[in-house]
Amino acid sequence: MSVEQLYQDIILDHYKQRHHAGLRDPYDAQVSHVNPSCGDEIMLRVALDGDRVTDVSYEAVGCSISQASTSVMSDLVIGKTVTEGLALAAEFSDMMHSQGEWEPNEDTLEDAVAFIGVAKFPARVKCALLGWSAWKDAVARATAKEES
Amino acid sequence: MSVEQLYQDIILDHYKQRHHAGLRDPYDAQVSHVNPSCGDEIMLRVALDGDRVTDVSYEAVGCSISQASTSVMSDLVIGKTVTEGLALAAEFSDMMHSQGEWEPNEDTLEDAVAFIGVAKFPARVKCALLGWSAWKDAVARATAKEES
Amino acid sequence: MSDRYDVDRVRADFPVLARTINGYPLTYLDSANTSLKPRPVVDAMSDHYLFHNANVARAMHTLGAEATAGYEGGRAKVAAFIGAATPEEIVFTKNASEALNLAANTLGAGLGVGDEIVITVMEHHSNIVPWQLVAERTGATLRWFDITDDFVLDLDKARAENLINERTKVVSFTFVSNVLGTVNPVNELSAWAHSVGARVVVDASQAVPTLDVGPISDLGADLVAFTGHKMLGPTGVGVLWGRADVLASLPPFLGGGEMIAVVEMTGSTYAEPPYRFEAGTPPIAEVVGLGAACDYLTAVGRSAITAHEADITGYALDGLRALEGIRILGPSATIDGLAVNRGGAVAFTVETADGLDVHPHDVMTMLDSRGVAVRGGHHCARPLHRRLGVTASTRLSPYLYSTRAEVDRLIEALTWTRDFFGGKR
Amino acid sequence: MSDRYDVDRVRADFPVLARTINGYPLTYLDSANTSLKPRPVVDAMSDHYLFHNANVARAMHTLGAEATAGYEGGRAKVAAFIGAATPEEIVFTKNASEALNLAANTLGAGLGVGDEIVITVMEHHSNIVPWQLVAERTGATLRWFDITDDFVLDLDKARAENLINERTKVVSFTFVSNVLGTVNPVNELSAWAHSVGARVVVDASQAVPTLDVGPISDLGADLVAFTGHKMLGPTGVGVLWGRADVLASLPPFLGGGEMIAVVEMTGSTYAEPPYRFEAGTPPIAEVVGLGAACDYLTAVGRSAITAHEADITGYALDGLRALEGIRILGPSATIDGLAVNRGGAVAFTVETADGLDVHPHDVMTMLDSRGVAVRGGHHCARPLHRRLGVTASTRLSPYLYSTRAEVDRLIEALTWTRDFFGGKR
Ligand SMILES: Cc1ncc(COP(=O)(O)O)c(C=O)c1O
Ligand SMILES: Cc1ncc(COP(=O)(O)O)c(C=O)c1O
Repeated sequence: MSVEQLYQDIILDHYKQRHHAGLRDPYDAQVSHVNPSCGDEIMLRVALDGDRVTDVSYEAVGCSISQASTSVMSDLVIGKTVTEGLALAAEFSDMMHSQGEWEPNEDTLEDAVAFIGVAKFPARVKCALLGWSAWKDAVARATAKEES
Repeated sequence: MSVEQLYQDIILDHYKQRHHAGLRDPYDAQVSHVNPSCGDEIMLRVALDGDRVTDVSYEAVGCSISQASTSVMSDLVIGKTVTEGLALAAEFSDMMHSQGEWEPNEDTLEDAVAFIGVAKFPARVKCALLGWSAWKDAVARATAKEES
Repeated sequence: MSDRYDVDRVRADFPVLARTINGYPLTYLDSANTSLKPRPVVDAMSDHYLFHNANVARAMHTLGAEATAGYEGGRAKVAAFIGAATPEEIVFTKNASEALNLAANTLGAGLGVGDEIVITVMEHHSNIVPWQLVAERTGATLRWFDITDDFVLDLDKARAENLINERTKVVSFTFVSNVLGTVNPVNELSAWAHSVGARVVVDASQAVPTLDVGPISDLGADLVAFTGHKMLGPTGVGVLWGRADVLASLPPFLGGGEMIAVVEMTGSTYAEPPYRFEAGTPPIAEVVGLGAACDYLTAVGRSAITAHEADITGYALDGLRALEGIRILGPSATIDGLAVNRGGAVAFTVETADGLDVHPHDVMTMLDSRGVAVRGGHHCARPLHRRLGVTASTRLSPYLYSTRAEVDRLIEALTWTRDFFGGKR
Repeated sequence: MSDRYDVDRVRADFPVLARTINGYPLTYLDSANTSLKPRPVVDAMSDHYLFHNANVARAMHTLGAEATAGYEGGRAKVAAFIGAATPEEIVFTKNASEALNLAANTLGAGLGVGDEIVITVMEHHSNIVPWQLVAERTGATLRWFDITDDFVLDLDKARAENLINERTKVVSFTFVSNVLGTVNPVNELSAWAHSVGARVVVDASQAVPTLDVGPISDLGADLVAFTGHKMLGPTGVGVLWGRADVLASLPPFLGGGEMIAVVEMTGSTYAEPPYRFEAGTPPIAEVVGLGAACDYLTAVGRSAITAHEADITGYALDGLRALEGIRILGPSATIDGLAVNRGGAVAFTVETADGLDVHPHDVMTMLDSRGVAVRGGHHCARPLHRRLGVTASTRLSPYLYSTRAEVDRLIEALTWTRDFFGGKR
């Protein structure tokens, strides 16, 4: 497994130009997640309109993988329904835990297929999942708030 | 090293018939010592008349080695001066830490020479020293009391 | 011994069994003190140290990934071995004592005057002293179950005393006694404790090595402690299993690297279980070794080991009962030569024909001179010995590598010891 | 490198150094995370497990005596290694973190509101969190030394702030920083703390592996903690050295077997140090291994190791300083190519020609693809990184088996990494 496969251009591009970065109002839930073993941190906000994700904004420090993954995630889920977003999160997570034995679906995962290489670097899988975990948590809280 | 050398008749005799056992009045100091790893325990009293040991009495639970050693110790030190007793304690301790490489002096140690075999059983050395440690501690306290 | 259990094949994995002690073959009957270690366990650790050693979690390079896989793989093996729901329910400590201190300190954090902690008189010191320290610090009261003359917990007396009541906050007890061999009714006690809202801690140090305790949550306990070195594993590693929701509710215990989420000088937040409870560099190689021990025990067969222990223990009980001057401290009944519903630890006292108590240390030394290794003393259960009216006892404890021939050697050496001390009177 | 230091002979004892990673020879520069283990250390533990394994103290049979001799022999070796007055000044814990928690809990037992504990901003989390937990529990205040722009403790600022004053009860600080490499003035700080009657705890985890710290009491500290796995020893063992009178004055920490004098259900008394602080079955084989590690380091030569580390570290500092985009976090001066008055840990950040910060995890992964093992992250010193204005850093850390050729490989891989991320911009 070469690092060139890991650091695909899509990832480096998102790293250098993170989409939807910065914290924005309005939002329905805000969460802070951290990867204690490496110190990567993210604060993420999600705004919903009913079942639809209207915005995802974040402030984060971390490696290229975690930063790019968060950027790609925000592209993917904004505008989708919560259900669609959670399905994507599950699909992405499955891919990351596949050890690379996976045929990624470009139709659904779009730029996120670039992370297939990360699945072969077990130590970096957590990096790729940080933003997604934060997003899932934020959505759960926003939904809970709405229901209560 | 055979157990017959360890369990010399002198030791077994003292074990079965402990000299000076039981707690008696008057006394100048009383101490409790324990060998935590094996649970042997002793409560010992010492009575002094000036520099002279007039009585040693004790209540103890423990193995043949610790019981016999305490019995022999009481025979040895009662009637001696504190200085003489401490010298005997040092001589006995040296013998016990000799790993058996020692020519015990029967003139000074009397029955205590029987414990030379114990010195070859490192796990049992502590047993043989329990009563002596308690006696040294009690004497130190009694002397301190006298001086204060 | 069951025909199907090939003890010689097992013994071949324990090279120390080929040793002679004072000219006699080693007869190791001190497995409740610590078990011997088979070659595959030792080799797994050597291989780890020599070829895959690195720190875990914080090292992301290749060796770090290998060491992490070894460590977390060990966690998964231990989880599977006791039938835990997930590996995250397994917290690694340095021994059972630390696991019990962890339980006492975290469950005890919120206690105060008026609260009660209940243990039993048959506990190992490691399940007594931590609760005494917590009680002292918090003002809570420590109470305990007594035992009956049949060496089992006196539940009637406890009921009469209203031992477990609305003030009871924690009930902690041993699964199998390391002295009596008694097996306590874990389910019943857990249900009783839970009925008043108390947390339940089980010391399974003497149970996990031979009983198939899983699925561990079926015991009904909240936290379960055990130790690696008694189950073919290395020293330096113990386990605290906890129900996920219980672990999640507990505050941190020791502070340091690895157990944190975010550290600021002005305050810190903590990682999720199990990491919250694993401060500093964990026992990495030890967990690799413990995982290998689980593999080994599983390969030999859990039920075969349980059956073998019942056979050897039963044989020892029958042999001891037939010996004049021996008093067994614990259930001693056998059925068809098998021990029934008891663990393999058999404690006893020795008296000569002329009425002299032979002290356990003397017994141990005499037996050792014939190559027989047993333990003499209070076995870290002094209150229990006091309760039984003795200062100390001698204890034999077999394991999967033990044989009836070894028990014969013990009985023979014991007879000689008794007569040696008796004859000289 | 000194002509007299035969690094190849040393390397032959570390079989993992013959491994290739991704087709490149392993370049292990992560020794501050954990050191590699030489064969004699691993063999000593295997031999112990396979032929002399038993529990200590409480087992008095032949194997028990052998295991006890191994364990207490290891204590004597560690004592000699750091120049302790007696082996009884050595308490074995599971790691440095437990040793520091022991110090914090026992010294902190009597603290209350108004009392102050002083640490530094350059501490490892293991010397921060235990004090935070104690401060929280007791109401004491936690304060800390800042650092200067030269990466050393800011003593002037501390004086101006009256940081150490009559309310100060404990001062705890690291001997050598595991990030900056800075060596703190232990004697001066100890004297300062003692002048107000405070106790002094030193975290020597990063010092003992390479510096000849003995006679340990010359440091002037009351308690000194370090860890086995960073000095060629196994995981699962740490050390707390304490002055005899200080240890004797401390209450127990964890409760359990071995640390007691007399246990009654109604209360217990405790053993003398060091046993008072060693609850449960201790890390027996680990101490045997740590003793073997002390033997190994002594045989290679303490001053030779110190000199070798100064050489390799100096060579790395010179190489890094010459590299565009590298910022060294810590003292970086060299004299005649040798590092001066600093430890071997060298942390740095990497920036591309076009101004992109390359994150340490990415550096680590890139380097690993070339077989170079370093650590990236906050190295369990997040507050220090915050203070330095960075989230994380990359750290190289050599040891007695490291070579200049390995540093060359690191520098080459680092150049490639920087350009890989820069070129793609
Ligand atoms: C300075 C310092 N203190 C404390 C520790 C903690 O040691 P351990 O993880 O063995 O508890 C380390 C370990 O890397 C260290 O470098
Ligand atoms: C029932 C029981 N509890 C606790 C312990 C303590 O285990 P460790 O010494 O490994 O902490 C033991 C060990 O013998 C035991 O038998």
